[in-house]
Amino acid sequence: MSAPVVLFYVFAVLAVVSALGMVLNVRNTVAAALSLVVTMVALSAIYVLLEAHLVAAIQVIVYAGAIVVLFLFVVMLLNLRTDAFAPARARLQKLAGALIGVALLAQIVHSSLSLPTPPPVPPGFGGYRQLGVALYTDYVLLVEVASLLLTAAIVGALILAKRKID
Amino acid sequence: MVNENTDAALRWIPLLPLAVAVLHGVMLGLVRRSLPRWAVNLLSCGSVALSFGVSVYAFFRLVSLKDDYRWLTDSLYTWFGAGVGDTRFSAEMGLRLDPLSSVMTLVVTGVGFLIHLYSIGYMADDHREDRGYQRFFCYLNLFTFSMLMLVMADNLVLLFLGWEGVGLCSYLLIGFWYSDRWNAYCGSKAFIVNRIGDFGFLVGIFLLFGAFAKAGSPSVAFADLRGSFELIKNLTMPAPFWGPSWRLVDVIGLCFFVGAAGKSAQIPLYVWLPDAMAGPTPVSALIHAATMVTAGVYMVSRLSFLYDAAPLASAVIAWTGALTALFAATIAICQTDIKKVLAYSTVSQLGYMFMAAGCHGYTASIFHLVTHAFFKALLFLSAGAVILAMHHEQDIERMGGLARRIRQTHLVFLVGVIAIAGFPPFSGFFSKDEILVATFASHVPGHLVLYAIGLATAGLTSFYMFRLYYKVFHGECRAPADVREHIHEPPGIVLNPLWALAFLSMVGGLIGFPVAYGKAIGVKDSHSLDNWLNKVVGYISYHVPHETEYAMAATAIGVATVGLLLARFLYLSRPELPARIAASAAGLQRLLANKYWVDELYDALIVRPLLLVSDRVFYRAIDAGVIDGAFVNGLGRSVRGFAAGGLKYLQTGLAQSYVFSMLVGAAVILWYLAR
Amino acid sequence: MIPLEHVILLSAVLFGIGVIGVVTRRNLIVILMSIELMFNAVNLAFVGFNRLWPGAPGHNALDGQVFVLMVVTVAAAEVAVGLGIVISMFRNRDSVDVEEVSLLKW
Amino acid sequence: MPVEVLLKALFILLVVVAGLAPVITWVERKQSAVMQDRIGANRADIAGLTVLGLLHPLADVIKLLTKEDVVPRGANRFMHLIAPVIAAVPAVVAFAVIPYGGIYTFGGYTISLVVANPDWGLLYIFAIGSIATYGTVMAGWSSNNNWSLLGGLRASAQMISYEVTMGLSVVGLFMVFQTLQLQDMVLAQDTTFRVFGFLEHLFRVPVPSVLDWIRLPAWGVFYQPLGFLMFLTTIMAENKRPPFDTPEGESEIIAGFHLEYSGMRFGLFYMSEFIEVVVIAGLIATLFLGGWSVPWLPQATIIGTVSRIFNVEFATGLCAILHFLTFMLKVVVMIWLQMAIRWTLPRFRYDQVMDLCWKILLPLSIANILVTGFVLLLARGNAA
Repeated sequence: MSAPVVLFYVFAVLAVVSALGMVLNVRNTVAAALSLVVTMVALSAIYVLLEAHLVAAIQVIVYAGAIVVLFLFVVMLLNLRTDAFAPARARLQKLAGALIGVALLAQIVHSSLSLPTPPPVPPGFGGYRQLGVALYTDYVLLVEVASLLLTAAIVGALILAKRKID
Repeated sequence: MVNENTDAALRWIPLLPLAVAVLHGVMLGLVRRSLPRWAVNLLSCGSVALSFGVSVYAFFRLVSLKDDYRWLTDSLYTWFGAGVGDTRFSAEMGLRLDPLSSVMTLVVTGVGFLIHLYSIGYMADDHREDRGYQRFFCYLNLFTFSMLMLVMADNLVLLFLGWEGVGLCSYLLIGFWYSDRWNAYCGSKAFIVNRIGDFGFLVGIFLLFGAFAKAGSPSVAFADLRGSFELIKNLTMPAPFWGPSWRLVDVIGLCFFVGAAGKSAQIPLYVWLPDAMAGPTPVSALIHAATMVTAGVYMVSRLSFLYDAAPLASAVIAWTGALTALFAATIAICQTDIKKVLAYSTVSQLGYMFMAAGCHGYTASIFHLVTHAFFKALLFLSAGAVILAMHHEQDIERMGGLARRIRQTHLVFLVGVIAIAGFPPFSGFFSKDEILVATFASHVPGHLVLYAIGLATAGLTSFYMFRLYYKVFHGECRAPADVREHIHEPPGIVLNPLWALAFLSMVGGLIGFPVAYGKAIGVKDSHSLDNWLNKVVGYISYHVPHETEYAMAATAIGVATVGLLLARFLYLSRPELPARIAASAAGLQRLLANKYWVDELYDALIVRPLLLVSDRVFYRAIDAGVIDGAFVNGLGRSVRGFAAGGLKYLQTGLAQSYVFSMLVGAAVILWYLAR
Repeated sequence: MIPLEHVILLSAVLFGIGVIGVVTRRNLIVILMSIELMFNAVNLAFVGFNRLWPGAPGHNALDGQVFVLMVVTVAAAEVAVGLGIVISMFRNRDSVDVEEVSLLKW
Repeated sequence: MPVEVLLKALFILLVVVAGLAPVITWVERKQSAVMQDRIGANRADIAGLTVLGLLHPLADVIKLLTKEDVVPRGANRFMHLIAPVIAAVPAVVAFAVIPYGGIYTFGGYTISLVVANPDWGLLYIFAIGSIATYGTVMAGWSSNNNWSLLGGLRASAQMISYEVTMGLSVVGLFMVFQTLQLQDMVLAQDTTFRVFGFLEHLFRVPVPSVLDWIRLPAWGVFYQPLGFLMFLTTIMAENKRPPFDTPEGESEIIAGFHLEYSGMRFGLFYMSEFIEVVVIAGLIATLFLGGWSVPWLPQATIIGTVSRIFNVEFATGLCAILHFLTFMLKVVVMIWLQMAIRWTLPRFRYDQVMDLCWKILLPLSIANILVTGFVLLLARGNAA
């Protein structure tokens, strides 16, 4: 069992545990957010192991660096020390959801068993050069759409969060 | 030869009036401001005058061409096409000018131009409608355009476009003063009756194209039809119900004739024409003389090659024409509305033309069409002048003795009367004479009877026209005093076109100066119209000895004279007699006065049952009951009940429940995919 | 070599956890976080499969990673708007409990 | 070769972190004193001799280490304890990708004087920087103190805002150097360019060869002056030092996020700031000032000339030392510049900070990218 595989399992366990920590932590929203960060970072490590370097970096920069910080910002802004909610009412729903989740999981496991072993990666795979070329040649339309989406999101967030539009 | 036979100038003949019409339409419909009158006059009359000029130019180009290649074409673009291969249907937007259509173009634009001029004066004091003046001229130009398309089309479909166009314009113009319900009704009547005819016309087109497509040369262009007519000449079709199979040519010819009967007011579809008098008088003139009603005649002669091969259809046409002529003439005797009289005379003259066409005397019918265009336009316009003078009084019982008051009008009207009554050397004489000769010499079953009917009609025509003339212009004036004071000669803009037309009605006959007389005075083949047309509609197929021809002319003149004298005796020297005659023969009088109750008959037989069925069955039962009740509202009701009953409880308002249902759906799909 | 089955399995597990969070938690912020988690799980699957078909030397097949970048973009936009909604909601009813906002019902 | 990496890392830690950072505290005191016409730190002494107050850092460390480490009541203990570490560690590890020397070959054995030279070096820096935010935020939140909370709020907002602009402001640089590897960037800057060359490249104006002698080192600052200014501004804002110290904001929120910290944990925050100063200096030197390269003297030239007299190994070693010294010199200059700014400008108000970022710097950086791309396209088109 080579080093990358070990690392993969370590980070996988870390990711799962911290994800659970986020979902099941009903007392402390900030802690939940922070454990989400741990998941993100673990995932980015796994991306590195999967030769997706740029994606790994972006993962950390955007998710850990921006998105979750935004979450924290909002939590602190609203000063939610603990989220004092009773757990959701619909117990049956929960049960059914859990069942369906398990079933789906089983299904996925069953259908994703025995994938072929991945071939060696070509040079520069996952690097910013190759990815950039792909983005700005084959997927340039996608990029344009994304830019449009971001603009719309900025405006929307402003409209939503501003007390009164002046 | 092709490059020599194409001329891009042709397109301007219909295009100019269309352009002006569109301009007017835009001004009226979109800009909602009407141009000043002088601009309207300039544009409308100018455009028609210009296209008249172009027609003259084209005419001379035709003359310059060689006899066997005497046509001009101007194909613009493919209007629409369908299908592929040897059943390809394609309707070109192409114009074709051959001798026949050039004659028609000249008549339409020339007479049309005069009528436009006249309208300036006639509509001058018309303030009934909002922007009515410009609207009127817009319709007039559109009318001219449609007629020109009709006569210049190089294929049947395009001809049908013009055909429908004139129908539409007649509707618009007859109902021009739509604020009066009666006018609107007359417009609709004209339109609907025309539609009935158009239906036959359409069927004819379909059959014809189908036949040619089956024969392997699918086309609707006249040149091709004529060229490859041999292919379908002897085709037959099974009888729809029973009996021997029919000759396709006859069927097609009859179908086309249905259309022609609709447009050109033949029995049984003539009923719209007298009511068309509801429109302004220039419109009546335009419809009767220049544009609309001649369409049928033109179409029949255009398809002469077809009718030459269709004896049955020709016979039907001839007989229908003859009966129409007589029938309408008898009605005309008892009419008291000046325009009605003229209208029925038009019907009967058209009957004449069809009679000639049915007897394969296409040249004769076209000849009569031309001359009739002249003097009928003249008559209508001068009648309009009379109406103007009488302050929109149309009842001849309230007129009389106008000869002294409006001399010029009286003179031109008299010219028209003489022309239509058929006294030499006025135009009507030659054309009517030629028609009679054609009928006499033709091989249509019972052509002698037809000849007799024609002769009688000639006499009747002369009679009722002079009756009209005497009742209007002679005897003591029966108009109410206040009107009598203000009887005045119409302005010059009204009179000048009348003089022009009068001149034409006098000398117009010379274009068809019969060969017989030509020999007499030593002019070789003097029948220029025949020489002009024979490549298109075939030579005059009848030959009668000149003596017979003289004799027939003499009889015709005699009959006309009889009519004249009778009218003079009854309405000038013994004006009290007619009333007594009417009293003695009350039934006949009422029969004629009420036009044989044909309208009432149609009303009872067709209109009322149709309305009844539509109302009771189609509207009340099917539409309102089944479609609306069962489907539309029923569906809505059931959906509403269902949704309000149970569906709404899915709307919990809790986002998470929605997410949950989404999840379930996604799970199912995923399971299905990964299964 | 990393067994890709386990990568996919990991992403499935994370996704499931995210789903559970979305369905069961009532704190709107945590729900948004769970949605982020689901995004990440999907990204992981993308990257894993892209690793499975990395293309040939010369022209790499990076569709999966490109898609991941797009997902990240969308996630950023979604968070911006979502948190805007959270703030305005908190401002209006002084709570971020999703079950507080269930007016839009029959 | 892990050993080599280990050695390099050790070198960095000893020389830069452990060595430079404490000195900087002294430098700051002294420089501020000079700027404010004071004497500055000069009391701490060992057996009576005060080495220009150079002993003060030592005294500080001892004091901080011996102070009690207080955790306020109601605080989230774990987070409160771990926050300073999270704040300090990224600053240190950021050095991993900053080259402090070139690539040298001592007979057969090639060594590149940078701890790690990943393909995505600069992205690494950004990633680390974004992690560093959490230290502040956690500290601010976990102390269970409203002032701290406000400090954390401000810190989070300010840092994510300025990260955007920071990233955008160096995109122009990538476009010019066509790489993200810092070592490669420095190599690309280890040369000179003709000042008037742009006339040829952009406007196809022939340049007289006399002017070709007028050359500048091919530094980023010359290619991207605007980028340089924006990067300096944003990264200083990232460091939360005055004039961008709104998270601490002595005057309105007493000490902001580290209000509740004491002892060595406060010291960690304190140190991390100074380490970051060094990191910033090194980064700016690497990106915009040609890193270790000696202006107008490319490596090849140096080695070539020296090896005329001595042998190549010696020349290479000399060159390496020269390069390192050049790098340190640039770093020191940059540190001095930061200090000067910190002690010159007054503090911004919070809203001013935000306006500066979103309304001025962000549009400017985007415009910078556009212009750069346009110019590059033009130059390439003219070259082709």
